[in-house]
Amino acid sequence: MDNIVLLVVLPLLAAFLMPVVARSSEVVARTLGLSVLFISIGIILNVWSQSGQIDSQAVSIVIGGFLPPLGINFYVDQISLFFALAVPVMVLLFWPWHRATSIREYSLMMLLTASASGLILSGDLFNIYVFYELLGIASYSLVAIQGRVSAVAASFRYLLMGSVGSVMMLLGIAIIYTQTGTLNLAHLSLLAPEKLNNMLGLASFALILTGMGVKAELFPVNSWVPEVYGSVSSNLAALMAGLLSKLAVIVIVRLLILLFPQPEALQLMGMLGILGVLTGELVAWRSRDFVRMLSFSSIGQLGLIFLAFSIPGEMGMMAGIAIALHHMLVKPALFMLATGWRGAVENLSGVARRSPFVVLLFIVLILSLLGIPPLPGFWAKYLLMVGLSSQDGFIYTLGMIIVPLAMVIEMAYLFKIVMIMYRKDNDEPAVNNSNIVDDSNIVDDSNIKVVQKHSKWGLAIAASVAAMLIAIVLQLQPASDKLLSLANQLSDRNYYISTVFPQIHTVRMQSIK
Amino acid sequence: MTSVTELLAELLLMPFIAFVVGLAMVLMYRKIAARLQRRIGPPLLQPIYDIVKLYGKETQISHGLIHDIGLVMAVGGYVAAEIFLPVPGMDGIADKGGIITLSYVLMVPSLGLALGVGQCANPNGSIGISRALTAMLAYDIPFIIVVFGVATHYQSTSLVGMIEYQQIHQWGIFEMPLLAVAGLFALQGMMGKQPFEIYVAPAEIATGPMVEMSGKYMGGLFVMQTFQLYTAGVLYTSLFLGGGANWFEFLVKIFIVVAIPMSVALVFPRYRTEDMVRIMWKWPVMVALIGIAFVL
Amino acid sequence: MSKIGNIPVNAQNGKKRTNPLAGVFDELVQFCQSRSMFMLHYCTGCGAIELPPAMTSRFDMERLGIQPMVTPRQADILLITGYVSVKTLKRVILTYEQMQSPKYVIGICSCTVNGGMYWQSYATAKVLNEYLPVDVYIAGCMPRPEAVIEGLRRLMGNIENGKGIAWKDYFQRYDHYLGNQQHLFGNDWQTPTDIIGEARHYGLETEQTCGEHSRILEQHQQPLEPYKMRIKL
Amino acid sequence: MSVLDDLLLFTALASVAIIVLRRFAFISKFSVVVYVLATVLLIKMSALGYGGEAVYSSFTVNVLGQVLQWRFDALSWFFALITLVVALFTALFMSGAWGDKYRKEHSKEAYGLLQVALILNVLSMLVLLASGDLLSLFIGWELVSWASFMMMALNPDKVARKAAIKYIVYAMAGAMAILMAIAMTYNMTGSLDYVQVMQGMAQLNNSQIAVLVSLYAIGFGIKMGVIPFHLWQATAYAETPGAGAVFMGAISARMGLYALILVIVQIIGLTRVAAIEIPYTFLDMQNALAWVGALTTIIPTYIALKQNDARYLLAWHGVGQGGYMLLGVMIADSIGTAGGIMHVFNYATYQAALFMTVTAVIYRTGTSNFSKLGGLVTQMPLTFMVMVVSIIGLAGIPPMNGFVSKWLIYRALLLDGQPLLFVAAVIGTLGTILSVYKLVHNTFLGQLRLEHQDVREAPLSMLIPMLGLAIIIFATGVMPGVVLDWVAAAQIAIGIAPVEHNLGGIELVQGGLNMIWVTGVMFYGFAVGAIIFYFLGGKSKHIHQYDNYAGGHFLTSKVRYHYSNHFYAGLMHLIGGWYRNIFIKLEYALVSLVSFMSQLSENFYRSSQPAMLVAAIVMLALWYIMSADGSAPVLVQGLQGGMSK
Repeated sequence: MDNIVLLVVLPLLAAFLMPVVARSSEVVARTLGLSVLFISIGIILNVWSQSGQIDSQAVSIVIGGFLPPLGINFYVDQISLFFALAVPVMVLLFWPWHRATSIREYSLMMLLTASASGLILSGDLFNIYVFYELLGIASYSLVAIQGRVSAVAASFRYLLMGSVGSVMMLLGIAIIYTQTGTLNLAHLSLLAPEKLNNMLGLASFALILTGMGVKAELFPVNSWVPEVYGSVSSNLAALMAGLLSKLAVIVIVRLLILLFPQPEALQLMGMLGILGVLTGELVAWRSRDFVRMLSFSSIGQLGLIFLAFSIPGEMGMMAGIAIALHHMLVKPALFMLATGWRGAVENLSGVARRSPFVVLLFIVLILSLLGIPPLPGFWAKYLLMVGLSSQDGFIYTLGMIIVPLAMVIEMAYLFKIVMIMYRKDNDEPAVNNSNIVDDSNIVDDSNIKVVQKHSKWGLAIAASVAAMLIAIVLQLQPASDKLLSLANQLSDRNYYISTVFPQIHTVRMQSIK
Repeated sequence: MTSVTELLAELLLMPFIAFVVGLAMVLMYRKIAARLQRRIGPPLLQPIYDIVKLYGKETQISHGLIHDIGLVMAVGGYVAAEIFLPVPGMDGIADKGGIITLSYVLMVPSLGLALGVGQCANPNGSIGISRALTAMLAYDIPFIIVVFGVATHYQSTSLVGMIEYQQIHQWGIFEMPLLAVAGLFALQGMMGKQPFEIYVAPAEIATGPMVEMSGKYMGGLFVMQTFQLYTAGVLYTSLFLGGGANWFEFLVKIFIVVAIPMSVALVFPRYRTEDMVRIMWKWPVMVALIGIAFVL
Repeated sequence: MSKIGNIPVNAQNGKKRTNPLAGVFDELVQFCQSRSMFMLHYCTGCGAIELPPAMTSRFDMERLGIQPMVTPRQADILLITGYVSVKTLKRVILTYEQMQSPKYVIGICSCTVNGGMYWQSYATAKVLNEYLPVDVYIAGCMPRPEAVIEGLRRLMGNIENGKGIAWKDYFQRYDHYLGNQQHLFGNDWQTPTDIIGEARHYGLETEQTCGEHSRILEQHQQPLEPYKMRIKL
Repeated sequence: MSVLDDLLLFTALASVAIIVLRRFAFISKFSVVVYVLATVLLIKMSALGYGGEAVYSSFTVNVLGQVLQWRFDALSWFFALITLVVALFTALFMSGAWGDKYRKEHSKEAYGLLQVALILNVLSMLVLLASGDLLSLFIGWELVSWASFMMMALNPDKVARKAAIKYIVYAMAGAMAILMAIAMTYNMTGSLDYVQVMQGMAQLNNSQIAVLVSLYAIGFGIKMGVIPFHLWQATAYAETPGAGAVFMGAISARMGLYALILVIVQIIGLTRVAAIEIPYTFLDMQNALAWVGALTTIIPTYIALKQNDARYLLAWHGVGQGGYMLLGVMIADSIGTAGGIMHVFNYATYQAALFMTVTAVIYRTGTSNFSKLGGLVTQMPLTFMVMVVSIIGLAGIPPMNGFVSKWLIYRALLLDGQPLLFVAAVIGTLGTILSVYKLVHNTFLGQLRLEHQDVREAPLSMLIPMLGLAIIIFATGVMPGVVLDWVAAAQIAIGIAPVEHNLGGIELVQGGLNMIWVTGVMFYGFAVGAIIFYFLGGKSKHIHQYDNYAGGHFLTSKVRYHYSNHFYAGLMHLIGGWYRNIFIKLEYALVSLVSFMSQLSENFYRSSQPAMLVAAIVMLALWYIMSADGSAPVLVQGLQGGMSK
């Protein structure tokens, strides 16, 4: 169980060792990263298989022998374990194999892995901040390292925004610390109802929300998204849109549950979520560039996730997790398909005849993304709608109206693409690429090559995602049970506290008796 | 349930009576026209002469099977409609239909004629039909409002029931004067007489639907006209004038009913199609709606 | 009002009739035909001006069962009211051919009898019954309404007596009329009507129906077989 | 395994088989066999049509605390019967010559996809009809929408593509309205099972019911194409490839009516709906829905009148006829509902037949444009006959079946004392008569064009289903009791008193209808007419179309002596100005609004100082939060307080 720590340590080590090792042997350095990833996966699978109970019971791992709240701990429950597994798996899936990648990129990927794992596992606010910063550094650099002018520009924008974000987050953490004098999440959670249940607490939440929100593509701090996704390789975009944004969301939600009991916090998040859905989908509707469209759609979907998590109670939690997991599956797959379809959507004319299977795959994926029953995306959206309608507040009513509208808009633009793909009359690229790509000053389209072939690897990923979606449909009942238990565990504050401080739990129980 | 003989009598007699009465009405129309124009007018049997002559033609053209069938439908549809119209002593079958059914049965001859004229492949005919259908659209709206009001008032859609009610109580025209006025207006359009006969417009579209009709085809149309006048008279009489307790009363009523629009017709010029629609949708509809407001 | 002798018509009054009604009530039908005449007045010239008074309240033709009709299909009488130019004659012939038998032609005014004051015109057909079987001529320049009505009464009498059979002549001696028409209009003359076909259909064909002129016609004739309603899968 | 299981499983397996085998030549015969067998399976449940107990599927799914279940009651059975019969006729229609030509013109794959789309449509409709709770209803609903979309998208033309996209956007909007409503229903009643929801509805107050009814009505109404959501339907159905249009036009949009009857009539109950007053009007909600129905009969019908393409004309009528059904159902008494439900059957038969005739005309002439047709009656007499029978049905003239259902609706409106609705319905019928005459005249009557002189009758494989439908139209017109049996059973299923009927029609004290008598008298009349015509007059001669009155003009093929352009010119002089495309403008305004909002959002994402913007927003938010408490320096105090600890 304690091996879990290695999930963070090993990649971190690898990240720093790789450039050094590469000086003597490039081959070793290159394999180092991969082997670390495999080891990580092995560790988690091992943990999973060893203790069948981890499946249902959370564990707090104390690091360095100091017990919380003084020491730092890793908190491992179902959802964090799942994400801890998802990190190496997805990094592996989207590993930049296919190019003569520099060792620096590998190194940065390892840094990304380490910080991502740390972020999801940390049971300590300060560690969260540290890993968050690390994650930021890794991702800025990864974006910048893509070599394109546009990527550098996008990276700068990302950096700017990320930095402001981390400052705000730090400010938020500082407020919390001044109020409570601790940074351990469980401890904070104990103190929160009396210490943070005020305006100041709300302010700190707002700060942390906007800070973390940069990664989570939260509404006002997400304008880096289209530029970054549009200029980096699809692999990296898939990784960032699929995994990193969800990590940030889960962390925010965890903090929200544990630290901020006030309903205003939920409403704030919900409102930003609604704005995210609305603006994301609206802009995607206008986009004429495939990847940009996907990026904005991603913003919209993240908005949905925030909105879902802002619904108090189990239903909202279930909806949030469901949408997040679903998006985590579908969006990377879509980005994989985008490798072959970069550039203006008009250029996709007649694609369906050249590669019917890929287009079919695309349709299945977007149908699920839109929430067409019986595909899994529908159940997520159904939970969201039921959750929204079960609440009374203005935000939720607004959400009830905005979410369906956004879905309609999303459907309109996604199926516009499908129709273009099935167009018969015009197999030639309709217009020169440079005329169609949005005339944004940031996207430097001269460097975007219209790759007309998908990588087999990307297709395999997309196909397996589609297969998974269908498998979930066939296994709806177990899947929904699993979702329920995940949601229960994530939303239960007392469970978190009692896992980290078993003694308090018993004390409480006794006092109740 | 009516006995078989009664049934047969109705089936055979009612169209025949309608035809004979209709012939007299045609004659009346022509006589009224002549008198108003200070002429003597046709001899007494002129309508019969015309029809016999038309059926007696040695040659006649057909533009195809539908041309023929259209005429069969036009005459046959009216024959059927006459059977659904109650007359004194013969209302067994009429009870099976009712006013809604009758209104729609009355569309069958129009449809048949329209099909027949269509096959004539003459644009004048097609224009005529397009105008006639437009005219139908124009006068049917006030007419149907009137029908609604009357049916609501009598709580029945059966013409037989309506007549019984009126004979027990009071004539509809006294209970629903506004509806009666509107109905008379619609009747004018329904008869296709003067202010509303743009669809035949002889000098402009060469009598429209009749342009290619010769011999027995034209004869069929003449027969149809007799039925048309008769139907209009009986329908209005049944709705507003209490039908007829006996044949004399009945005939007097229907002749008076038909004579009014005829007299009006001959002092008017002709409305254009859109003007006809406009006037039909304005005045009679308004009057009828006010009438309905009283009934409800 | 001058008396006009009979116009030579060579029709044989075959008893064979297509109409079962006429077969049974021959007299009745003839009587009705005489009492109900729908006229198509082809207003070619000045004579037309005499028709309105004849129809309206002063003389009231409707007393005699005569009323105007609009299309040749409906009409029984073709009134040619005045001189007939070559161009007009083509239309007159087409109109006549489109009328349904029994049909009658009345030439009103001197112009239809012999060209009248247009005798010297190069563009006028002089004698109408060279081209159409005329039943009655009403001479005069112009004949008054009384004369017109008198002419119509003469026609009524003819019909009632079974003598109004000039229309058969057109079918029975079509070649003769066609020859005159071709002489005037040229050999490419053709109407969209199929007189020979009609003559055959109604059993009015004689050896004079077809001849050298109809052979000329056949050489350039557009096919006139009607479209058969057919079920050809 | 119940029969319903068999039916659904069979259809699902058949779908798979057709998907796999779609490129083979025998697929057309195969699909016919499939629909025959499916119909047989359905007929095994025919007890439902005569008041039998609902048939439940043994297959259920537990998900998210819901039990999804499937069942057939009399209403579903009635709709399923129509669906399968129409599908069978469609499959027959496309199995022969039409299919061969389609294969040749497009590809084997395209034809195979058409078959696939058909079976998927049928399957999804059966799933929808079989739904046993609101969630399975929604699943079925979406499946139907997407199956329809697939069918529409098979036409590669630009217009069709646009129409398909428009359709799916509308459909998605409708689906989302339904999803909202279902979510709210769940939260209000605590269940999605029909029976429990029905019980739960009793506890709700009027405003809750009002919200639910409007959402459901919008959702289902979009599918039916009721005003103001009618813009998508006609183009989409008209542009669907031939045989597909037959099926879609006949039944697809009626799924909306099924769901509407199920949810609003059966579950919510019209008495509840009628209890809701709409403020500032004299209407209650039921009346408002009836008015929507009435307007839907009028407006699309008169749009149809202006169409210059047979397919579009029919498709617009399809929208309009939907209005009658809604109107009938919303009258809420037994006669009106019977009329509304029965009209679904009648409509499906004649609409399918009409689309078949138009497809047959396109098959032979290559066009359905009125300006390029005319006079085809001599060439395609049987097709013409079918069209005449069907348009008599569509116009609602006896003795065809369309008359009976319309009669019921009129009768109910009369009994209910609804003069304006009655007039509206009649205006719709009159407009229908006008435009069906335009249809039959401009296609089959008038002058035959030179290029169509060698056109032949539609091939037998297309004629058989057409004639079959024509026979059904006539037979159910003469003996409406056959259908009324099923309708009455469906009425019992939705909790409405069944209509009193016999084989010939309706028994009513205040004037009933007996179609056997009506038809008998009509045919007697025709016989008299025929005797008069054939035995009293002489022989007639059939003449060429150029031998025609033209004021002395000599007609030849060079002169087009035909009237089809601007057909109702006189009427259009008056009402032409009323076609102001208000709904199109409304739709455009909506799109413009979205576009404008989208531009605003894009500007936000493009703003070149994102960080500053972020900072500004956060500061504003903080300021708001601070000042909301009433004491600005709360942050300072808080910080001091924190330090002091």
